[in-house]
Amino acid sequence: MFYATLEGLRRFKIPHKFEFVSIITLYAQWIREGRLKVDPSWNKDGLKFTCQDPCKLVRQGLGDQVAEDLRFVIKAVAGPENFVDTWPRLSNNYCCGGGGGALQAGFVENRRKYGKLKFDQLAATGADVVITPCHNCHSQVLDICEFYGGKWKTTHLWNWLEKALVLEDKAK
Amino acid sequence: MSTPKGSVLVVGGGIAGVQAALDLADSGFYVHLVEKSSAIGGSMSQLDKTFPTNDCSACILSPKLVEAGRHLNINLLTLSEVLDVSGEPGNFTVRVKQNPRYVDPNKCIACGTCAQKCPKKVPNEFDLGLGKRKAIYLRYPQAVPLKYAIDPKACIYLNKPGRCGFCQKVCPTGAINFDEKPKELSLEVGTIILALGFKPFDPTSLDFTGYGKLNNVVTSMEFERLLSPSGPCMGHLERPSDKKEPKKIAWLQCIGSRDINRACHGYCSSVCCMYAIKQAVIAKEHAQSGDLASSIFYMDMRTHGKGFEAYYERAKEQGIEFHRARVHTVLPAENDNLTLRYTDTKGNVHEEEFELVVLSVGLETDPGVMKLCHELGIQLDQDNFISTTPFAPVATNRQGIYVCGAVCEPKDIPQSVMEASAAACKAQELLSKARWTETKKKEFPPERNVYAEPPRVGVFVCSCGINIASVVDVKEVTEYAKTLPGVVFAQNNLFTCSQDTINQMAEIIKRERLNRVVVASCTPRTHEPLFQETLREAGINKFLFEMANIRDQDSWVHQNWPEKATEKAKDLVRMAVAKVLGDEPLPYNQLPVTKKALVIGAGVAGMVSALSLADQGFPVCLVERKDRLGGHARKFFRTWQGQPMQEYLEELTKRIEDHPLVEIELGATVEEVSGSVGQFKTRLSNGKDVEHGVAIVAVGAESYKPRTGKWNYLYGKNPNVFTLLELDQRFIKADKALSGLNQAVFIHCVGSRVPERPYCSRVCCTHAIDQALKLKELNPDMDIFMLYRDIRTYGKREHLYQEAREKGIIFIRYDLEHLPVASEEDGNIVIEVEDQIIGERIRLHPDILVLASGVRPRDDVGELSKLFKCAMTQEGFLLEAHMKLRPVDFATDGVYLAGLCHYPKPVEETIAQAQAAASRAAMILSKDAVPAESITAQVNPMKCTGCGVCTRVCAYHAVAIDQNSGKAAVDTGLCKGCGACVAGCRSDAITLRNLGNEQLMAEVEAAMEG
Amino acid sequence: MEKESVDLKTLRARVKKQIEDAVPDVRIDYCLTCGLCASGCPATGLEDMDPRKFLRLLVLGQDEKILNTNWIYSCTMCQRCKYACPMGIDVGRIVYEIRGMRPKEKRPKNLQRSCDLQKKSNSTGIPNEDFVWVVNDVLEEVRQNEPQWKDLQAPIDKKGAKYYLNQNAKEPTVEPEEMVPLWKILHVAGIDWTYSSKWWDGANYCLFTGDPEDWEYTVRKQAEVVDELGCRYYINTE
Amino acid sequence: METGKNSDWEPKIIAFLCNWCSYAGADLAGVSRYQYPPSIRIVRVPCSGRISANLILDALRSGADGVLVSGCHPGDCHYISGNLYARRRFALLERFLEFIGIEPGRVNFTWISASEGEQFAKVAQEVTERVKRLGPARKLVKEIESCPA
Amino acid sequence: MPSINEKITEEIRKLASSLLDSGTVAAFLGFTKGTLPGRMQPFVARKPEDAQKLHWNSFCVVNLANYLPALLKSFEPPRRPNDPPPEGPLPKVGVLATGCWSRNMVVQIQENQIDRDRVVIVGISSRGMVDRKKLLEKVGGREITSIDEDDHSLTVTGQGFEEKINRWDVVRDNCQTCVHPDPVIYDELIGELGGERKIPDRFRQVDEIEALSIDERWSWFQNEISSCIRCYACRNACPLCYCPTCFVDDSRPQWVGKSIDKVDTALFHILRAYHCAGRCTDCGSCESVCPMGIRMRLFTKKLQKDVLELYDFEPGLDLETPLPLSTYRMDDPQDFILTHIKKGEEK
Repeated sequence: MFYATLEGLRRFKIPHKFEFVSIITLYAQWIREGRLKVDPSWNKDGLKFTCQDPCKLVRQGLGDQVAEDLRFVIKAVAGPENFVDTWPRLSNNYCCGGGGGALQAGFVENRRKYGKLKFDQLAATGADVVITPCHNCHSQVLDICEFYGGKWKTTHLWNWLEKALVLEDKAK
Repeated sequence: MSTPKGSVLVVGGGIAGVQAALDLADSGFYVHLVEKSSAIGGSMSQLDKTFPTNDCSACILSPKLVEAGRHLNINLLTLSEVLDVSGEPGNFTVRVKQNPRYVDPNKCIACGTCAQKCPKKVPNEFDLGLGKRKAIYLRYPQAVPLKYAIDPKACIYLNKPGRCGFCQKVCPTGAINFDEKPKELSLEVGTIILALGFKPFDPTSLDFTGYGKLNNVVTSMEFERLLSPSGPCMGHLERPSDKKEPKKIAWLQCIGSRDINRACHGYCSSVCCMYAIKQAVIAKEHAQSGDLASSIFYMDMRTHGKGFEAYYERAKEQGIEFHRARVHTVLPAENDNLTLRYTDTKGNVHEEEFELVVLSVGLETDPGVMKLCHELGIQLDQDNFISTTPFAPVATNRQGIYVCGAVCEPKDIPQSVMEASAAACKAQELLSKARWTETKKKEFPPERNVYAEPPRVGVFVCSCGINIASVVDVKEVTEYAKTLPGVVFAQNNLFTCSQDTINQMAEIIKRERLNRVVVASCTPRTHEPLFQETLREAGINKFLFEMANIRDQDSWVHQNWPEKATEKAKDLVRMAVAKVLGDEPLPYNQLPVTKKALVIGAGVAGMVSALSLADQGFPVCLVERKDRLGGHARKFFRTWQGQPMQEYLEELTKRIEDHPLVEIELGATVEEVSGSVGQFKTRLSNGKDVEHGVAIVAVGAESYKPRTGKWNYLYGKNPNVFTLLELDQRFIKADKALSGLNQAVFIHCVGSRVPERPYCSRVCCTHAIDQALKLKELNPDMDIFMLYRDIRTYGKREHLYQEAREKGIIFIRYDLEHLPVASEEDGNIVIEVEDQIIGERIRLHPDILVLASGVRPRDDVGELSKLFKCAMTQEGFLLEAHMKLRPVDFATDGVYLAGLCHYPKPVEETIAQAQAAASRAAMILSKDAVPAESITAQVNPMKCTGCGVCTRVCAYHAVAIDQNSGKAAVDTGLCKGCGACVAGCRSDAITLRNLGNEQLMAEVEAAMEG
Repeated sequence: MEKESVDLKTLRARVKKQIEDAVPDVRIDYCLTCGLCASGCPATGLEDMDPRKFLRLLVLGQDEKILNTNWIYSCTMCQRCKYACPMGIDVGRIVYEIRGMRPKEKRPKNLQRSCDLQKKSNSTGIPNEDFVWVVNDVLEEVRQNEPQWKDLQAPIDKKGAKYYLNQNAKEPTVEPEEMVPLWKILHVAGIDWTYSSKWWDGANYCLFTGDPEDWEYTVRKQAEVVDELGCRYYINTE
Repeated sequence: METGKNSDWEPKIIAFLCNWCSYAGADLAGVSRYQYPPSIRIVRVPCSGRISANLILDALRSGADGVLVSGCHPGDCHYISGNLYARRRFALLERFLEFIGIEPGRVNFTWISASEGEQFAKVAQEVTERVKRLGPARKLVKEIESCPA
Repeated sequence: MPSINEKITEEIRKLASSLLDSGTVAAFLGFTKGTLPGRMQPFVARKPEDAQKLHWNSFCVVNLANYLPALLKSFEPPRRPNDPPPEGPLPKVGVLATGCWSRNMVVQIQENQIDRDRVVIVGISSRGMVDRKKLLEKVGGREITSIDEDDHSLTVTGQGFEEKINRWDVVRDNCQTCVHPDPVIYDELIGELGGERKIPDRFRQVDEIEALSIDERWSWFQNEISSCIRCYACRNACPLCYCPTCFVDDSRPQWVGKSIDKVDTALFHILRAYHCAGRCTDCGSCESVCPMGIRMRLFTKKLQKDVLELYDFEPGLDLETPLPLSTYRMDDPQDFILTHIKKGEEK
């Protein structure tokens, strides 16, 4: 969890030389810089995408900027017209209900009740794919999708990024 | 201080600035009124209605603005800003930058042709961007000055010279001047009053509100514009997304207030609860379909002002729903609707869909204002409002610079107006030696006696450029006018109001020996004073004048019917001529002034008023029914900001006692009052007669003591139960026993906000919390519980509430259905109360129980109000002339009120109101005579039956039945010329001068002759 | 019928005091009981609790109820309440502190176990050598089966790499092929990166048990590894 | 704008407007260029409280096809309560005139504030249309009734 | 056994005589028999012996309140308008008062027309006065030479006929629909109080007219006043009409022409009725004295109905409640105000 390390370093004043970054920030940066070339044309059928804003990454971590980066990457990968945003969003997004150890703690019924808001919110977007950039979110969104009968596919971002990669070297 | 200057700078042209300017200009000072926009009026001009009277904001504000705009002693500097101030109190030099208007105000006739032709549309900031305006624009339709201005940022010509310039081409008076440059002025003034106003909080940063993202989430200020008939949807309530009338609206309170997390505003904005209720009520009235549902989501409902609680109760009766719950996030729903999810006090979650959400945004200080204060060395507080102290509520840290209105704390209009007058009062105290030294006075030649002359009417028909002439055949109208009986002269002018035509008119009046004048042009509401002045300059009584409104009410509204508009113009001229023939010269009534004030009540309010007037050089008789000075304040420990009350009181008392101009009558009451403004005669109970020009009523109030009934709570039975003031006594005496207490309980709203006393006493929440904090100071380990209904620590007092919570004082809410219950166990107090949130009853064992009981009016106020012919509210407080704009005046001229007899209020507001009363009183006392209404009622005793209808319908008590004759008699000093008596009289015995039945009939009949 | 009243002859809000001592800016007392938190919280109503009621119980010294409610495991400490709370009260942090007050044996077993495993190496408990083996095995497979990716890298313990990448333990244990897309992306972007053979797990369940020393220990270990490798950036993949 | 059978006939309507609200509202209609039929003849009075039954009847007697009386909204009166007394006078008069057979719509009452320019134009329009539907006034008009045509 | 009216007559005489004798009052205002049968005249007894001329029966249709101000005035010493009022108490006057007359006196007191301290009001609960027109109709318009009455019937005699008529059948409309027959203020009481009456359809006659169409109402109104000869008997009989210059007589301004032009006549009746709004007690004097039989009571009755409906007010019931046109409430009904003109509002 992004926040565990970020806040851990901060709260316990752990000395370190590195800079702690999110892969989402880097994806966006690399695409902007042209290091990664992506082409959404694979998405001819117009698969609709939405995403979950992981609390630990967004609200508690890097704030709206990383969430905007996430959207930027998804739009670049799947085509801007194929992204459907949720409401609430960014730093104000709901927690999926899988965080805070809820997936490990048991209390499955409570966890699913908790996730109902998230389910309704995601279902309302009508998206075919929900991008979950966090493993906890991924597991919880997968679970509530199945439990409440959702139709979407819950995935990480990298699968789609890989799909859209333009491999110049490969062409040569 | 050397001889002070006799002029004052007022910065800010909102209601506070305008009020301060008018007070000063009317009491002998020359005022420079600096306003940064193109018109005065401020935020109030943007409002639709005002609470709690639902008065139309524009209707009540406009007359004041017009008065300020026309005042000989107010120099209106619009589009201007203060650069810096040097010098000292009494002698300041102020540099002012005046930005170009690009329209010559002396030439502009506000015909609007320029704006019609201007091709550039930009968002109208007056409508908060909801509507559009042109690059050349009037800030709003009733703007003062009613002169167009060019927005240099939007204007095509100014940005690309050579392009556009249409306005210049079409302006009929050649008023456009693109070459105008900014000017820098240097003003010499004695004092400065800052009335810099506020800015509504911008909720864009609060993402969870959805503002800026969801179309149908608007701020309350935007909603005012949506409601306003002059707003972007002309008063038809429409929501932004689809221009449909919303059927369900929610208000979210405390957006940008009482929020130290996201908005960084720890204070309460004080006005939002009331304006939200008002908007909900008005929206319901607006709703065409009649089935608008309104809900208000709040934390504490703060209806702490006069008439507010009753307004709140009425709103509940009208079906407005109040939810004590805050919503986390505004969620989008189908059809651009919005879903609100909220949790009730019991923890149940509800979801409800609304068609419009209004964010009740708070008030904050504009960054530009902060910058100016920084430049001027004016100290701001932690909330960026200008710092003041309770005992000097309108003084800034810089001597000679005063402040009023929302720039020192969020506050409502009456409070701002009160402070404006208070600031004017302080300015007068400082500059009293320089009164009338810089003012201008208009001189007129003696008037010709026209009584014996046959009527000689002159008619001036205005073309108003093409405003009238393009629709109405003005030549034909002029020729027609010549044929009317009594008319000996008629002329058509291009612009009748232009200076050369005015001069010419005066010459014509003399040359043609005219004794009646009719001008057919625009509206008398703006132009009658100008032409009347011309008559006076030509030696004719100004009341021998009528106007025919052939522009605003003819050519402008019948553009497609030129022939019929011409016919109508003839009718209007004929009507005006018929009317003017009946006009007689009226006296310019004056009432001589006895330059002495009577102040009744020597509490803080009375003493402050008396002292201020005495300091300005006016003798004062201060009457107190008790045998010592001080009143209610004797019982107070400290202000909520911690200043000891008794020290202040001692100093104030001493100053009063030592003042040579104050005569004190202790142990005396008012027995009999006669006379009217300028010349009252009052008999005191000690037999003394006082002759005075004005009176200030400051008789205070009492605290409610719950001796019996359900609010008793062992009061008077258990020795450890106190009222707030009784606890204050123990603080004053530094009672050591208090430090040893383990537990204290305060019960709020004891006997307040119930049908028997349906008002909030405004001060008790703050007072109780301050006491709780004092107890915590004495013993930090003491457990303190505050049992409350709504905490009403309005304005900056909210910090005190926060501090109390921070210090661990526990607040438990109760409601009228679940009152706390007190009992005694072995002589010890036990309180049971339900905590609504955890849903359990809490048992408390206080060592002391403090009852925050309210303020109640004195029983004998009714007698006094009758003596001065003043009104009272149902609760028994004294009723001011107008709840919004005349908060210290009574309807009876020359009588003012201050302090608790008006309504419960803390000492800083009492002092401000007392100073305001002194300012208003000085407006009279500073003159040898005060002007009175000329158009007054007149009784024909031959026809009068003495039946008394006229006396009963007169709101000003200006008509009375004469004891001797048994007939009605008018006190022209009191009469305002409304004519209610005339319409009420069955016998035609009472008439209004120049507005009698015969004259109106002549006008009506003339209308039908065509 | 009538429930017994809560008697507050003396108010001893010990748990509240304890939290305030640990977290000076926790602001429990600031609560206006406005209910904004409860309105926005997905856990409202679970275990007959909501954030506002939770705070209120703390304030009124109802410590038993606070210490015993399992609601603290339904609250995900997501801090959405704090985000909009007018007083900025951090219920998530309070819940964290209270989780820590539970004796370990009374905590949810799996949660505590994840943390305990994490303290050893990673939250699933697979040996570090297995991780290294899985990475190399998957890499080899890709290189062989997909000729265009024959140069794909998955360096481990590469000193001086610019980027250090952590790895959630789920993939190497359950779905190793899910690691590949990221390798490919990094490859295409031309990134100089490395895994570590120890403390490589990106998850950290010790954040959730409420014991700061466990959390600190695991983060410290991670930091040491990255600094040892001399990487300029530590990339977290989630 | 002009429809119906009496399209060429323009009625004359006397409008008694209070100076502070309704007259200002009529001015605002002009400032905002709201168009309305040229049938209204405005008589400016200080307050709607100045208007008696006698004056309204006199307007009808003099041949007005309609009468409009407008003041400030209740609570807004410049003279505190003039419009409130007026409201009672008008209520009784209105009912009484209808009782003796004067068509509803001949005599009209409204409240218009200084900011209701559009509302004024609408009222003027509506009252004109009402009166047009009724046709020229005859019932209390002195000339027409006394000189049989 | 003497009838109720005979007993009342006896008591009136006794009381008047004693009041005059003791000097309590200088005059006593009551009725005496007129020259024609069924005609009663107001009569002022000034000496104790005059009291024997006082009489009470079912034909006392004229409202005595109307005579009271002038009678009181006659005892005041002459003075110029602005002279102070005379020192010391002025002579008092005794007066009979049924329900409606007493209510008129209340209005007169409220309107400063009589001084309560100077009148000794002798209250009599009204049993209803007889409408001469109804009576004449009963006998087919034949000339009546004498009328005898007992408590419930009238025996009417004329040339060649004698008819016994049920009294209530010929009682005036206003009395039949009166709900307050008892005097509301009095100093002495004669006879017994009858108590408030419940009349379910007291405004029936008004309701019937309201049910007509606009044109029918106009025809009714025109027809009703068509016979008016502008004699002003109605006005003169009305205790509420005390203006020194009545609007019909005024020339500055001239509200109403003096001819018997239809419009002027209409305006006279409209304004006369309107001036009584909120003041009229439905005493019926106007109608009783009209030589042309115009039912102008219907006009005032309509206003009475509206005042009750809109302002919950009936004139003269107490001295405190202000008259409806000299007071207001913030929430007075205002359905007649064109507020937001709605489309399709007109049929």
